[in-house]
Amino acid sequence: MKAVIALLVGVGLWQAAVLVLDMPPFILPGPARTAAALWENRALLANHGVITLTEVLLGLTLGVGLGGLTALLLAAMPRVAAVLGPILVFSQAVPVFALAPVFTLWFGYGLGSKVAMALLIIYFPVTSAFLDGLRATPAPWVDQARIMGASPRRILWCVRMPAALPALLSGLRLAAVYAPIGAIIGEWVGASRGLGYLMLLANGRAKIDLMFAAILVVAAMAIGLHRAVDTLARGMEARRLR
Amino acid sequence: MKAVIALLVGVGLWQAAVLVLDMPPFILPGPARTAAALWENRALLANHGVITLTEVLLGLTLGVGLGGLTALLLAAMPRVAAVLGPILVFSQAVPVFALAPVFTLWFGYGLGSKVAMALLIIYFPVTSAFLDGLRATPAPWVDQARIMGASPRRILWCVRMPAALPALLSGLRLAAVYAPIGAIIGEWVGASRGLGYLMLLANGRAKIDLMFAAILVVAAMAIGLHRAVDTLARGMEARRLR
Amino acid sequence: ADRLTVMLDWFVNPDHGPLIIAEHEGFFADEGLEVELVAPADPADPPKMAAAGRADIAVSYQPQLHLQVAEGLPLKRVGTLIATPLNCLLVLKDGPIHDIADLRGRRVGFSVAGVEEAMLGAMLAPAGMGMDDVEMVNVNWSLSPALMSGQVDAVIGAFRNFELNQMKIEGVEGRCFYPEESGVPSYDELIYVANPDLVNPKVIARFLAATERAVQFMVNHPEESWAIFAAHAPELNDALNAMAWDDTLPRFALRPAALDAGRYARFERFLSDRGLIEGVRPVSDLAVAPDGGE
Amino acid sequence: MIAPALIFEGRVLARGRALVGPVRLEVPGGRWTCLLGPSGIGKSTLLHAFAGLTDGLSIDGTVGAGDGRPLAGRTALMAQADGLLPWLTAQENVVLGDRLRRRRPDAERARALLARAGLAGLEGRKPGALSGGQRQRAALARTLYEDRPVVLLDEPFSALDVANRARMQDLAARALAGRTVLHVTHDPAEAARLGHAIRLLTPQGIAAIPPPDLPAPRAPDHACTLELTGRLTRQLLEAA
Amino acid sequence: MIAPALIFEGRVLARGRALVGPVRLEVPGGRWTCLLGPSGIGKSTLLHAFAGLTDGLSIDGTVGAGDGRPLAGRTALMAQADGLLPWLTAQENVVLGDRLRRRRPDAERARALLARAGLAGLEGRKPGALSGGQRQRAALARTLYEDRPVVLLDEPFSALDVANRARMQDLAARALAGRTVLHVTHDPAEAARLGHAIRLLTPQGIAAIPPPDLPAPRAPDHACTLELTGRLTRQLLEAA
Ligand SMILES: Nc1ncnc2c1ncn2[C@@H]1O[C@H](COP(=O)(O)OP(=O)(O)OP(=O)(O)O)[C@@H](O)[C@H]1O
Ligand SMILES: Nc1ncnc2c1ncn2[C@@H]1O[C@H](COP(=O)(O)OP(=O)(O)OP(=O)(O)O)[C@@H](O)[C@H]1O
Ligand SMILES: [Mg+2]
Ligand SMILES: [Mg+2]
Repeated sequence: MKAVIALLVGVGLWQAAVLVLDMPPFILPGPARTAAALWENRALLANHGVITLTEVLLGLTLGVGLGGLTALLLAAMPRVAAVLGPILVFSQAVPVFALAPVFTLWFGYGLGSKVAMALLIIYFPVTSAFLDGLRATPAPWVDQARIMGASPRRILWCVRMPAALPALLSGLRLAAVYAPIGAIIGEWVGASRGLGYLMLLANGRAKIDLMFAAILVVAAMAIGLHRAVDTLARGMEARRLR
Repeated sequence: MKAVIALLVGVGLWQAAVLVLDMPPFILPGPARTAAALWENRALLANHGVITLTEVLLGLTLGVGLGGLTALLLAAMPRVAAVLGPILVFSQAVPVFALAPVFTLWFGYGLGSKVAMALLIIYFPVTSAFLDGLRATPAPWVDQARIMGASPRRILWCVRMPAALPALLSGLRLAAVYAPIGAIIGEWVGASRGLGYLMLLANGRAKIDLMFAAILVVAAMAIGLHRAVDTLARGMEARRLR
Repeated sequence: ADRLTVMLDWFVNPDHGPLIIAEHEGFFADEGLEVELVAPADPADPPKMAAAGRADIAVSYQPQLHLQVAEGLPLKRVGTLIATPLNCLLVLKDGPIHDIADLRGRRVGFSVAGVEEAMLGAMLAPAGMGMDDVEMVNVNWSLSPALMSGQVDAVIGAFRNFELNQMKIEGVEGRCFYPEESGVPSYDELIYVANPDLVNPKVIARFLAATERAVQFMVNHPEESWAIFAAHAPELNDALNAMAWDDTLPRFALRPAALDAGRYARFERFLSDRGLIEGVRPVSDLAVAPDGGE
Repeated sequence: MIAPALIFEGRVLARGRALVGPVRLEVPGGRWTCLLGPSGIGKSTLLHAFAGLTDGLSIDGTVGAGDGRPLAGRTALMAQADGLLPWLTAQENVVLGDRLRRRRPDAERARALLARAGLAGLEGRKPGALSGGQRQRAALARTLYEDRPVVLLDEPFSALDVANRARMQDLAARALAGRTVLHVTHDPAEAARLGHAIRLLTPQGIAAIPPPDLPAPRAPDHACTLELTGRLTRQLLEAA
Repeated sequence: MIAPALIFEGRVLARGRALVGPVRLEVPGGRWTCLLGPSGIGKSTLLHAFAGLTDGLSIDGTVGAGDGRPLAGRTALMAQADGLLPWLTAQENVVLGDRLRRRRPDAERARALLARAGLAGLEGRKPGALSGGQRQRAALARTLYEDRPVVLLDEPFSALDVANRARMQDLAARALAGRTVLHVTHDPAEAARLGHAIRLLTPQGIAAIPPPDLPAPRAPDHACTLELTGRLTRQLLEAA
């Protein structure tokens, strides 16, 4: 129900933007045109969509896994964190196109470099949010654990990690939204398949309605993933304390 | 001190990557070459850097302001949030280059479209993290406020907002990292000045060392901003409860 | 068979017709080649990949080659794909620009590739103008939209075989000022480049022989070759590509292996005069004609 | 200000399981009622029901004021945990209600209340820099500052030493005279000192224990108080 | 298991301000020592000093075991707030120490302790679904489960009704016999029942109050216990 309203409102805003701002169709096609393109190219979009979805899921899994692991490592070793932190930030500040050749040289033209690119984008919000959560564990819990004779590592594992779960889930929500765009950007690194490829191709070839149709598919992916993660997160948070 | 170690480790990793992976200088120039390019082009980089920095600071301010406001609005109106949430997610899933013409048509080629682009990128992590924090306010505080006769809006303002401050700061850390890349992307959308433009130009002219020098400047900006926000955040968090 | 990785300058489009046809008609196989085509999203990447040995051959642009060689990339032109310029200065047919002189005080959009300022400067010179007389705006991803929506008055860097047709499809007709008719020395738009130390010239010669057969096939059978290309991937079969195909056909190098040394020397000199590169390099540093003789 | 009676009748359920009841609890208006009972019997839950905090709970029965008007806006609650906002100073916590209601806080009154709670000089401290008993007293000051006709106190003196406890009892008794107070406590002596009415909640239901006919607060060492303390203690020991 | 004496001598400072002292507190080894004193005098701070929780504090003096060996690893602390992890069940909270130390938890013993704390059947509940007193008893069970020679108890029975309080006192006294217990309480009767030694912390310093020569736990209604309760109450009233 809410989803339907959201859809209607979204389409309404879009149509309004086209009308009010007087956008020519080669810059921003209206919903009707895009829907038509979506329908006409459904087979094409499905084909490329499946490839992108694979990359998204792979990137998300790896990104969340690696990001979570990194946050744990950095939380376990605050000194290392002080050194690695800026390097992590650096990795996020480097524009993708500069890294693209490095990645291709390294991982080749296959799935590898695309997933690596998606991973790079997902990785940081997860790491950052989770690390913030790990650092904010209420002191009395950590103190009690220390008195009980726990090693810092055990405290991290048994106390700080579960305490930081909401923060991790917060990072996960961001990751779910960034994963598709990560895969799209990954596909710009030497791909000839996937929605990112289709978008650039359509963009360069005056098929703006096809491009927006592809964008719709990607956005649907992002919304779906976000909703799935959100439902999961709410469920976990609800069950966590009762 | 730690910063120096971080710098040394970073440069070491970079040099190692160049050596071990046998990266040719036209794909990944080594630190020495890049440093030389940095020095030779210092005036150029400073000129363009100032422009980018302006955009970054403007985008960051506006993005954090608008993001914070949005989170407050969404927290105040959970029904609206259910409708606007997916639209927000959508806005993040649309690749930049698709929006570029829309933005330039709307905002022109001046500062406007660049700040808008940076804003769009910063906006979401701030909104998402802050909203998560607002939603996670411990129930007893909200209950107590309700018994005291507070309107939902007052509860939001006096209880939930300060309670969510750490979450907002967590989002702010992300925003600080994304702001420079946001401005760079804004410059790709249409600019003839700024580090983003310089990167494109250097890339087009095969001056890879100049490109990496520009990247270094952007990364330094990101690291500086992140550090500033982090210091601010730690200060606020430390002072908050004592 | 010898494996050969060819990195295109951009996603597959009619400019790459000979490669698709050669693959489909088995001309590569006849030469004992197994060719893999790879598409990047950034046209600046393929020459780097070729220089680094990640790709055997890259499709690139002659103007860029001069810059890259000047910057020390171990690259040489080994063949020609499209033997005329494609780049043009594009304006609206019904717009205010009838003559290059009309550009005074106007906005010119470009997508950074590196040489557009030099070209535009050369094109403005006969009209007695310099770069200071126009305002340059980098519009990156949206050359024709920026022009069509009136945000800029002209764009440089548009391809005559694409953007013109694209605008026609959108119902906004455009007009080209051709650089080679306006003071810029003629050049090869698309060339094959390779790292001469890494690729066996004999293999390259066989590769060029296959593409030469493909170009001949296309010239002889334009309709059939378009059908083959359109069937290569479903997303390629559209009106724009069909129109572009016809416009591109006469521009493919009929002798891909042949080298016009003077053309490279002239362009090197041109870029040097325009201050984009320092000094001039002998043509032998820029281009080779692979020896196909056994 | 009319201090209404409070009435609860029925059960409080959490996911189908009864946390309280079925019981019928009447709290006389304008008087101080002490509620005793074994740990876990549902005293806090009853207080929450009166305060309208029924998130996740469902009430099978009626809860409300004797005058039939809603209790919302007439009630102050001092919960079992202090519930001070950790980023506000003691002073700011005390006047929080006014800030929440967009009234101008009466800083003078807040300071005076904190001083009477023995926290003079600590107004500027945040809860994290206060001892457990100091926090409890700050929470009491906040509850008194609210100045409501119905006051719900959940073990408000449990973290205090003998002297402070007696002082806070006196402070609360005086400040809340004429209001409807429902006071949950585990200390029979406290109930014997303060209660105009005393209720004992046990698995068997609610028993009313008549207090001595002395004005409250009674002297802790008065024979009647001691006798009632003993009686309550015995009944509590039997109940558990 | 040797239960060492505890010694604190000096001051505890927070940002230059003294929270405690200068005092000298000796806690005899293997015995139960009750520590009383007005709210905010520094009892919890002393306990924290023995437990090694001095983040943000500095100790100007000495704190440690009488045998000179470090206290770390020999101490259990039941803090003033229950400190249960909200995402673990009561049972899991009780065995938390073993999980943290990578030992196999003794589920049977944990269950038995919870049952003796009156929480049989509630082992699977998370703290959020327990009453205040139930949480306190779970925290007590956790502290007893730790089985340490030095046990620091900070108002461990403050949220309990008379019957449960007596029961928990007995449980703790039996379980901790022969250990060094430092027990902070506000209840003079409790100190009179349980203490082998009683210390009164006041602004004037530490006073030792000799308990009656009866084995602890003493009967609550024994004349000696009552007399000591009265004496402690008076001294506490004077101290404040
Ligand atoms: N972080 C802190 N910064 C400054 N002062 C503090 C801090 N923590 C506690 N105090 C002060 O130290 C003193 C001792 O606190 P402590 O908690 O030890 O008291 P206590 O004797 O346990 O009191 P109670 O019986 O109320 O629990 C108190 O006056 C308190 O205000
Ligand atoms: N969210 C919940 N879900 C299920 N049971 C709950 C929940 N909250 C409380 N209970 C149970 O409800 C009962 C009543 O709890 P309540 O807090 O009202 O007890 P109480 O009388 O105040 O006890 P105490 O004196 O220990 O504070 C307890 O047995 C408790 O275990
Ligand atoms: Mg209770
Ligand atoms: Mg204390």
